[in-house]
This record gives sequence, structure tokens and C-alpha cells, in this order.
Amino acid sequence: MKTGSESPIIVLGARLLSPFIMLFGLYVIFHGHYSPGGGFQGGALLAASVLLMRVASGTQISSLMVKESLTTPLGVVGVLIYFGTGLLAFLMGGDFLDYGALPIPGLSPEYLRYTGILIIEIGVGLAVMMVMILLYDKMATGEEEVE
Amino acid sequence: MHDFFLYSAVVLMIIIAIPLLRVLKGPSVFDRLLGANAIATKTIVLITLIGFLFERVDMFIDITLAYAALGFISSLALAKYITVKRVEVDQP
Amino acid sequence: MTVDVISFLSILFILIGIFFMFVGSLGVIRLPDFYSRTHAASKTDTLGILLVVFGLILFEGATINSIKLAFILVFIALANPIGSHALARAALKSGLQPVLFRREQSLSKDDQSDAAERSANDLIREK
Amino acid sequence: MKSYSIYHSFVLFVSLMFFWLVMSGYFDALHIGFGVISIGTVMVFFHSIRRHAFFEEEKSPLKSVNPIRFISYVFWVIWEIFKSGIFVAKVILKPSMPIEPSILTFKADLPGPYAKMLLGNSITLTPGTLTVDIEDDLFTVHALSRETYAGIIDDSMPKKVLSLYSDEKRPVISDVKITHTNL
Repeated sequence: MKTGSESPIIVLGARLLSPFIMLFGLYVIFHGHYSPGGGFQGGALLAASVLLMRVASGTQISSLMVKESLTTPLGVVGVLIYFGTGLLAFLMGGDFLDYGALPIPGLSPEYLRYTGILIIEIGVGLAVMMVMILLYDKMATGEEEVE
Repeated sequence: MHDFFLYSAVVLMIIIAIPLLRVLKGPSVFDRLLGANAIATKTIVLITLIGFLFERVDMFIDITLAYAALGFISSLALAKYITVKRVEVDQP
Repeated sequence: MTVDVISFLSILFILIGIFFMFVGSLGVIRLPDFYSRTHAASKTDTLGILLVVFGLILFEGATINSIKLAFILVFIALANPIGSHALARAALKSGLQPVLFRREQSLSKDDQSDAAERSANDLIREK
Repeated sequence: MKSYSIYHSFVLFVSLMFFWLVMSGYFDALHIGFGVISIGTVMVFFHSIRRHAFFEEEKSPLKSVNPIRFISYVFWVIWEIFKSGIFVAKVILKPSMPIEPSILTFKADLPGPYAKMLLGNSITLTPGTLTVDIEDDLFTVHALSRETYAGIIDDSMPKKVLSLYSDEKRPVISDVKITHTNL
């Protein structure tokens, strides 16, 4: 655990700011239809908060936060949430991604659409976040193999 | 007040263009990065001013915060990348 | 345009802030080496941005947007020094030497010159 | 591994909740529920990072700080931001540019990395000085001119940071080395 070479200003500053950036990303996802943003932008911000910890403290320590082996499966889960919601609406007799046809009981069509968009955006956000972290990890480790 | 925001945004754009000279000229990589960083921090204010111009402050503040966070992280990441790679810096 | 006290104050703050940002831009061009340019980018720019955003808060008044603007204020005040520290540290680690020189008038009556003869070169090589 | 206190988690939760409520602007049950879910996600993600001690002898940053002195310290730092901006602006605007850059290194004996971070950031924010590196106890500072590092080498600013943590009066910095020239 070689952390002595890191400057405390960078590491502790990153740890102070990173939770707020992550919460801001979640805010962008959850408020996608009142303000600009949505799944993709929120996912980019979520990934940014994880990458801030990776950049500041090294991959070894920050893999405590998101394990490298988890990025691909969680990204796949994100895509499956998106695709599954669309396919479910298709199977229930609507079009693909027709939120009105989702089989959630006790909701008016307006709220059904709202819920559908929210589920889709969570899926997109998860996929974008995990793929971005995956790209960073691949780039970081590929560099070590060359040397 | 609308006119004032408009003119200050225009002046700010001219001010933002000045460090671009350093980005183009800069003898070392770090000078270029510093110029880019100076542009990024000033752009934060520019976006907020545009928000006041369009009277959609709430929307533009979200954009500003996202821009500020991403700019900060990218400047840290570039600094880290250059340290690790030990890029040859040519002395001025 | 009705000029009341609050808008006058906010215009004043924004103008002073833009002036400081202009000086920061000028410093990035004018100063002789990377480390002194970092001073211009970190300090003058931070002050300029803080003043402009404070002026906007004054103009906006006591709404929820003002608190959001205050978040920008806090974020800039925290992140800007950290960013310039990271950049300067990266430069020192990869061996960029600061340009150090003495003014002519202080060269003759320099009392602590012997203690200060370690060059920046040695400083970097130690690491 | 260190364990963090419930107090620390509570402070984090309250500040995150404040951030969420201000950003959201909707105060109905649905959006506050989203907020609670989001903050839960954030705290799960940061659980093991917060348990991890990056530095030896890392202390909880909040409990050991004297709160009244910390508030006065924050106001002092804001005042210093003003002074330093005006100082650097004056230097840049003078046609002769009266700068005399020098590098100084010193060892600082401070309790824990948070104190070092505070000292480093306050050096960066005070007029004409910039923290370039912190390696264990060794600070490397770039100063723009001779007058600017007076506040550091006469030990007044490091003592201010130490007084946030404890009441003892002792010299903080040692082994000051000043480099004026690289010839």
C-alpha cells in the first residue's frame, strides 16, 4: 500500500468532493425531465466521481469503491434494464418502449410513462457509468503491460 | 440589466480568448495545460451569465456545476497522466 | 433601467470580477515561467470568479437559485487551488525547472545568499 | 482500516441531504424519497473508501477541530483570497513586473494529514505563495517575491493551523531552505 507519495491535498480534496459529484449525477438522472440531462449525462457524472477517486488515489485503493471485475456485469445489467423494459412493453401488446403498455398495476397512464422513463434512464445511467469506468481501467492497465 | 449581462458576456468571451495564445505558444506541455485550465474556469462564469441572459438560471446552473466538476476532474487526470508518463519537457 | 442600490452593487461586483479575470488572463501571457503563471491562474482567476458569482447572487436575491450559485462559489474556492496544486506538482515531478532570478538591487546586499545556494536542480534530483 | 464514527456519517448525510434539497427544489414526498434512495446509494459506494485510511495516524477531520476557531479561520482565508488576488494583480499590471521567484522547502510538524491539507491550501490562497508538493512532512513552496513568504518562515501561519487542533504552543516548521537562484 504505497500511499506516501500522494499529496494529501489531492487525495483528501478528492474524497471531500467526490460524494457530492456522485449525488449530483443521481440528481441529473432523477430530474431528467424537468432540467437538461438524463441517463447519459447523469451516468457520465457518476463515472466522473468514481474516476476522481481512481485518479487521485490510484486504481488499487479505489477498486474498493467499484471493483474492476464488476464493471462489465453491471454494465450488462444496465443495458438489460433498458432492453427488458422495452421488450416487456412490446410483449404486453404495445410498441417497443411504449411506456403506456407496461404492466404496473395501480398507476394512471401519466405516472406509468413517468415510471417507464425513470426506469429506462436508470438503466442507461448504469450502463454509461460502468462502460466509462471499464474504459479507464483498460487504458490504465494496458499501459502497465507495455512497460 | 439584460443589456449589462449581454455586454459583460461579450467582454468575457474576449477575455477567455487571451489564454488561448498561451495554449498555442506555451513552451512546455504544462503551460498549454495551464492555459486550457484558465479557459475552463472562466467558461463557468460565462455559462452562468448566459443563464441570466436567457432567464433560465436554474437550468444553466445545473450545466455549470456539471461543467465545473468535469473540468476539475479532467485537469486532475491530465496532471496525473503526465506525471506517470514522465513526458519530456523542453525548457523555455 | 431603474438603478437601485442592489443592482448597482451587483454591477460593481461583476465589473470588478471581470477586471480581475482580465488581469489573470494577462498574467498567464505575461509572466515569465510556468510556476509564476500558475499564481496568476490560481489566485487572480479565483478572486475574479468569486466576485462575479457573488454579484450574481446579489442580483438574484434570496431565492433557491442563490443557494445553487453559492454551491458554485464553494466548489470554485475548493477546486481551483487543488487543481493548480496538482498541475504544479506534476510539473515538478516531471522535472520542469522554475526560473529563479534575483533583482539587481538586491544582489549586492544579500545577507542569506550562502544558505540559499542550493539550486532547484538539486531540489528535484533529491526526490 | 479505520472505523468512522456515527457522528461523521450523520454529518455527511445531513450535508448531502441539504445539497439534494437545494438542487431538487421539489419538496414533496416523492422527490425527497428519491433523495433518500440516492444518498443511500452514495453512502454504499463510499463505505469502504471512507473506512480506508490513506495515511497513517489519520484522524477524523471534524471531531478534533476547534469549531469556533475554524469559523474564524474560514473568514481569515476569505480575507486572504482577497489580498492575494489584489497582490498578484498589482504584480501583473506593473510594467516592470517586480517578481523575484524563489523556492522554499521546510518540514512541518502537524497532527495528521488534514492539518497538512489545511496548511497547504492556506499557503496556496495567501498572497504570492503556491504549494507545489507535500511529501510526508516536507513542504515545497513556490514564492513570487521576498515579502510573500515572510508569513511562513516566521511561523505565524503554521501556528494558526496548529491552533485549530490543539492549544499547545510550539514551533511547527523547521529546516527552512530557500533557493533564490538556479545558477
